[in-house]
Amino acid sequence: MSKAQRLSLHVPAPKVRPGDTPDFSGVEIPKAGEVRRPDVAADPRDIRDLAFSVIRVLSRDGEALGPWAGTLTHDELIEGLKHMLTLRIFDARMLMAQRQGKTSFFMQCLGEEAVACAFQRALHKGDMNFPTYRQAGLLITQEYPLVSMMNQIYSNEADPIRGRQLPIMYSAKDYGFFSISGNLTTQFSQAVGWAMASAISRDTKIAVGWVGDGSTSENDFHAAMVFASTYQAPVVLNIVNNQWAISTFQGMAKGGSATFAARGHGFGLPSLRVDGNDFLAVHAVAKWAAERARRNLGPTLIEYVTYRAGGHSTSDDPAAYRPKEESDEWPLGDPILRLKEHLIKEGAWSEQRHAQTEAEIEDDVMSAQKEAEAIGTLNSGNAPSPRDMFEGVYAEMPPHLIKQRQEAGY
Amino acid sequence: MSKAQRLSLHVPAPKVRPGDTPDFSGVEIPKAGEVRRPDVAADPRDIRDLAFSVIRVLSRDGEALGPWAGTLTHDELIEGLKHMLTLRIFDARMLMAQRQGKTSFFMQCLGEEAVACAFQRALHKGDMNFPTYRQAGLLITQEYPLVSMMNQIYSNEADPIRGRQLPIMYSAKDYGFFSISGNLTTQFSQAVGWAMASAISRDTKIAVGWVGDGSTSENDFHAAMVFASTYQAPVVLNIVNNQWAISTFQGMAKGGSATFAARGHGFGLPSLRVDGNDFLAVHAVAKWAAERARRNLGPTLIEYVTYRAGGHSTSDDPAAYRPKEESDEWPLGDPILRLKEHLIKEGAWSEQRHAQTEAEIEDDVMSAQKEAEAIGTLNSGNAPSPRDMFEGVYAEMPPHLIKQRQEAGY
Amino acid sequence: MANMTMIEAIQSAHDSAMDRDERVVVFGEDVGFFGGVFRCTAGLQEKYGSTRCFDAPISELGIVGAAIGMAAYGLRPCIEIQFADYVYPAYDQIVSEAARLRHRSAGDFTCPLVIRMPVGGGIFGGQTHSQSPEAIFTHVSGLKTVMPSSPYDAKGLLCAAIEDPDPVIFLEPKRLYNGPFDGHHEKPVVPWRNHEAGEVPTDYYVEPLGQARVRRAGNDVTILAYGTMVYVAQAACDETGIDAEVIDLRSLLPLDIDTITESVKKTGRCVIVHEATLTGGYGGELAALVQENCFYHLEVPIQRITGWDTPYPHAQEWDYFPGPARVGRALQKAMES
Amino acid sequence: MANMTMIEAIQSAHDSAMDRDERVVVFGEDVGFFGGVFRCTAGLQEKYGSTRCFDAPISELGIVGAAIGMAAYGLRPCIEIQFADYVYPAYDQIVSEAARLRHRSAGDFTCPLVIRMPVGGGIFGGQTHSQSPEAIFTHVSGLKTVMPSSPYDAKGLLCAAIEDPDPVIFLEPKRLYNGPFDGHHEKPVVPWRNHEAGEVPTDYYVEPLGQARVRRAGNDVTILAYGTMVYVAQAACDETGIDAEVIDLRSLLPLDIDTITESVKKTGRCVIVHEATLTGGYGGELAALVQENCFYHLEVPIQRITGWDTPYPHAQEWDYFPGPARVGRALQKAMES
Ligand SMILES: Cc1ncc(C[n+]2csc(CCOP(=O)(O)OP(=O)(O)O)c2C)c(N)n1
Ligand SMILES: Cc1ncc(C[n+]2csc(CCOP(=O)(O)OP(=O)(O)O)c2C)c(N)n1
Ligand SMILES: [Mg+2]
Ligand SMILES: [Mg+2]
Repeated sequence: MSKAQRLSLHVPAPKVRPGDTPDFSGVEIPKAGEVRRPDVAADPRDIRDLAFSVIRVLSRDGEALGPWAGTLTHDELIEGLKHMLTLRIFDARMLMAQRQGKTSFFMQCLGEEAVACAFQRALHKGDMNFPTYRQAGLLITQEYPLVSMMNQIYSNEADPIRGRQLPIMYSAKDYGFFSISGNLTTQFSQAVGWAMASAISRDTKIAVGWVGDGSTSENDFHAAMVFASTYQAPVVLNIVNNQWAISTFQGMAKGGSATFAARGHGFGLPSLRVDGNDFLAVHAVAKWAAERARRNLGPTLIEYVTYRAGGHSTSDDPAAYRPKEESDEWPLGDPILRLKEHLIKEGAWSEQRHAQTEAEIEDDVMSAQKEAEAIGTLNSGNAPSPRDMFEGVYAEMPPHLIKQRQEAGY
Repeated sequence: MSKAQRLSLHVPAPKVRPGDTPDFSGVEIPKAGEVRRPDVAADPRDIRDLAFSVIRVLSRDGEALGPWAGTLTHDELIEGLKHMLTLRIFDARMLMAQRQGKTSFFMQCLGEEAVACAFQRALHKGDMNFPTYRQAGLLITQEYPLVSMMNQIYSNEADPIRGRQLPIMYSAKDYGFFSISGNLTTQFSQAVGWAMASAISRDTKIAVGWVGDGSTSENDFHAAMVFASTYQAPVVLNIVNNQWAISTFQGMAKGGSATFAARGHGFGLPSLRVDGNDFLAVHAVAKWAAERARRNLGPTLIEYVTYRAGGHSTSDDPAAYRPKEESDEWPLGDPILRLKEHLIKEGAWSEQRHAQTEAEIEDDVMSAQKEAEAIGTLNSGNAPSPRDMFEGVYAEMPPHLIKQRQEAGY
Repeated sequence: MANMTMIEAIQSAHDSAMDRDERVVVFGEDVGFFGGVFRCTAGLQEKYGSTRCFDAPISELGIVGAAIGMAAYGLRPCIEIQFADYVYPAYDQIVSEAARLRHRSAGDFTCPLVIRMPVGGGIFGGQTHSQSPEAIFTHVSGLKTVMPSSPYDAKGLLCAAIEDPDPVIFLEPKRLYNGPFDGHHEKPVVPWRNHEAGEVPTDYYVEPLGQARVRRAGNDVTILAYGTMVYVAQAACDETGIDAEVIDLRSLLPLDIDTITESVKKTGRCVIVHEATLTGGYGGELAALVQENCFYHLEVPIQRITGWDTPYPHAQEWDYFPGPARVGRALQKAMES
Repeated sequence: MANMTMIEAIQSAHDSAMDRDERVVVFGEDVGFFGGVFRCTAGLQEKYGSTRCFDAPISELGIVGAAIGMAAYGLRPCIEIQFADYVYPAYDQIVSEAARLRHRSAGDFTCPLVIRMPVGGGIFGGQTHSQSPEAIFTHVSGLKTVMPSSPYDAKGLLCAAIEDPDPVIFLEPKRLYNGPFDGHHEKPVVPWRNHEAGEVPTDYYVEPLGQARVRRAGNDVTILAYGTMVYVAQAACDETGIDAEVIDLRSLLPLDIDTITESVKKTGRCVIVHEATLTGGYGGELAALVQENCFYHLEVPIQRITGWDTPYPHAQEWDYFPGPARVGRALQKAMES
């Protein structure tokens, strides 16, 4: 036996930390339009390359290029732009409201707006999303009332879920939006189950699972992949890789794999990787995967490459763990700016219309906020009754809970 | 929107069931010696093909062929043959003992002997296996006393683990054999943690995780892959694909993936697939992976293609779910026969020596059994004391447990 | 009516429920073609097809997670965990998801789901085939927890559980699968054939959840038991000659506190028996409730006779199992003071 | 001695333990560079290097599974679960593995492991940042379960837990991280600076596991509490003027039953307070034990004042939280009868 080598532990770390210069030189980005678009019925084994590239449509110059382009009209894109703007303005106002003490907590989608807003456009009425806390765009794209979202955030008397959940943990069945859980990733295997149920029932609806880069390490990520793969469930499994999981960089979850999309290969799933800040590319890929599911061709795994430009939540200050300027250096740019520039380039939009639209949306959001605040904010008094806390634990309240409710005085 | 297609659920099923003719036509088996042997420092990305083939050394004619051949001498192979024979004879006798009511339960390794017996030869003193219930070969290869194994199986007074565990759930730290859990897969992430600890301590020892094909669906399989990949732990992760998980065929766990080895690709792990009934191939692959770990090059995933020739346990009758003849038709043959034929072909062994060796081992096993039975069998009386059940719950018995022990009368 | 073992009764409950309601789907490890390692789902795949009764990968988490998604869709999954000892990997989905879905979505989504699993020892299953983890479910708001002790109740309660609009944990005392067992392991096994509770209607029927069953009327002391312990308790009465009232709880949550209170107020004495480990077991909750509700009627301390606070051993199974002798001693002690 | 918050005391315990014992390693989600979302591991990575204090992937199961492997190897992992609400994915490894390793291998392998996690509400964390799941650990043989209520105890008990040869569940009442809290959320926050238990030795010391601390001596009624509820109980005494003895259990398992018994025998009355849901909570176990040990001394029923049997709500936080008014009413009721 030769002299044994001493081992050492490899602990991944990001290249830069606060004080350092942002460095995205390792992020390989192909040119827009370069990645091929296989047939939706393609054999997963023949499209492994798509997990290692980045599907992009919008070029640096705002042109829509390549085989994934052309899934949306100008009008649709303008609508999408408005939705993203609405989400961003909504987020900014609610962040402020939290700072003003009108609620306890908030989480924004800053920088990631394209992912949910573009994806939702590929879905049909009746399909079901199983979202995380960073997919408010799914609701906004369907024009779910902003005031209902705010009522939930304020936990006021009109909160659709009766003050029971943390802010932004919406539930909206009629909008294909499953009740958000605070526990990471649990919804991923449920999405697969829902899709299986649709298939068992010989229905036509599909399901969509959502998860963050960090959350791919959780048990349910694996369970979802196993079940999706085994039963070939009509589900789209989305990984939003926004580079961070609170203070932890994506390399900690990704480990030795080149990409998150590659996780799908061990399960024989078609696995795509897409520019998450490119509204057109996200939509094109979503449409491809949704069609696969609808045609009973099975599940698809998609990684959206994006960047969490804000803090993880209002409890977080990213300056403690990453360079302040990192967000500005993010090589895939800002999804709203990119779509705006594209539409202007196409002659379908202008700086002026943009400014005007922004102002209109500001007004809409503000008036929704006024409406919600007129009902109440957290601690302002007009909260759901304590009685509500006892309701709905079961369909019918069992005797021990009635007793407790009475003891509580309600 | 075009007329929507009705979905349907895909439920995998084996090609044949009891009464049908066994059909292994789908099992692709390359010729012995055909698969390349990359350098142990190879980039995992460059050896993905190895997860989709089967590394084989022993040809149909008993020749050792190709780049993976030659890791063991004739003497070592003869020793290995003896170990496999010992395991098989041990299993047969203990199976009988269970039928005779001398214990409650038994699980055999029939048909899979090469996997653990050959693998163990690649390990060093101090390395740690985290086995399942079907790796008794790891102990037998180290000549762990058969009588100790039997004492455990009989739960008698000399049982090293004091009657606390089901038969065959051995624990033998000095033999690098971690305490077997009845809960599937839990040991897989522990193996990674043990390996990480070795690396943290700048030690030279490596760990080995073991899991069955069915168990790859469990949470801990994923956790182990994530942690091994992220921290590049010095661990070998073994999947013993014996085609069955109780009554469930391997396709249920494998889903849309071509192989179990391919699971490693999503984590950037070098992933090998090997003929599990080929003693030489198993050893060669084990050596390759162990060296990788020892040289701090990180983890390896290995799938052993084998066949569970017996029932899952003494509680199982495979005739209820698979053709009786399936085992005989298994295209990779019997590991003992194959090694025996190879050695004979090489002029290092003979039918006569084989018969004589078999007889000797029968004697050894029998006398061990007599010795163990002289101490006691389950329910024969000489069992560990009920007092033992209260010991070792904690290092020091807390007051409430002392009280209970006294109440129990001990 | 037919003579059934508890296994057959459970199979029959599945069959009746699947027959009347297309939304009922059944899956789990080895549950499909093979019909389950205990055969509780035998024949269902053949009868209802492989998309209504099927095998699952070995992932308890995935099984429960998928079932929650199916329940949210509108199906009525009734799933099997092969042994209760293997439910822990799925605990997160049960506690954080199934139990809370209705509440946290204010009824927007619901989770009509049954999770069946064999519990308890007495079969030389060692520490990983013998556990009784009811207490980790009864602590969770939003779950119901049920444990039948006879073929008749097993079918009626299982049908009720499948009908229930909320998640139900359905615990099956595996030692009772083939016959009542009173702890006298040295005696030959008694089959259900000879027991009146082995008479089971072949048609669909429900036993409402939340109601205890007085298994033996008595005046001296109240025994609260469930599962296998019901028979152990009855044996202890017979052997000590103490006229105890044996209450089979059947439903641990919701709990039939009225039946319990009434009995303890009558007897003034209470012995609680379960197979699970003592500390933090459901017996603690029962003792707390009994003293809260019957304090001024209690003559002697409430006793708990349970499994010891150790893993369930293999060789020492009968030293661990709370048998009729131990229960009998507790009854005597209750009567002495 | 230094003035410390509970966060600083926990950080200091890590620091002292890592300093004296090379085998101590610390990891968990956001625990390394950032020092934990509550900052309990701040500075450790810088001081001890990234192989002794590091971030982990978001897999509670993997964190515990890996830690068990490390403990079996011979290290002394002390790991963080970011919130107790997220421990469920790891429950299998804790129950089936950590808790049983010594027993099932007859000491061949052991598991000296500390699993830290913040528990409890009062911070508007909603149902997934407020839970108190102690009862799912106290039911498991082989685990010890500890909950400090002050910086001084936090450091001493954490050092003892790290030294302990067996797995310890270390529950940190997050509402106490920055100051004692008596449930009067309308009043300004009191910092630890002004509290004597905020005086913490900077050197290594241990508080032995298994010993309660009498926080307030009294004669009328015994209050059993732990974590945040210790301060709520004290406030209730002050506000009602009832001379209760407040026992801070500190260690739930092993439990200091002698201190409890002695007190209840003296007062004849007992009120149990915890934040976890009522049914199946640790209060049930305590009530059962108190009546077993003090039956003939009890004047009135033991009461349990706890969180309601519902998920922990967001808007109704203060209706849910068992505050001093509720505890006070229970004390009055105890004295009235
Ligand atoms: C089971 C579980 N573990 C830990 C947490 C705490 N936590 C909340 S968000 C988060 C990071 C998630 O990162 P990622 O999945 O990348 O999503 P992102 O926030 O970036 O959208 C963590 C660790 C949790 N909510 N649930
Ligand atoms: C967590 C858990 N779930 C279920 C079981 C029951 N069980 C025991 S062995 C087994 C099949 C395992 O199959 P595989 O992993 O292929 O291993 P093999 O028996 O073929 O060696 C099952 C389902 C268990 N022991 N633990
Ligand atoms: Mg992220
Ligand atoms: Mg197998």
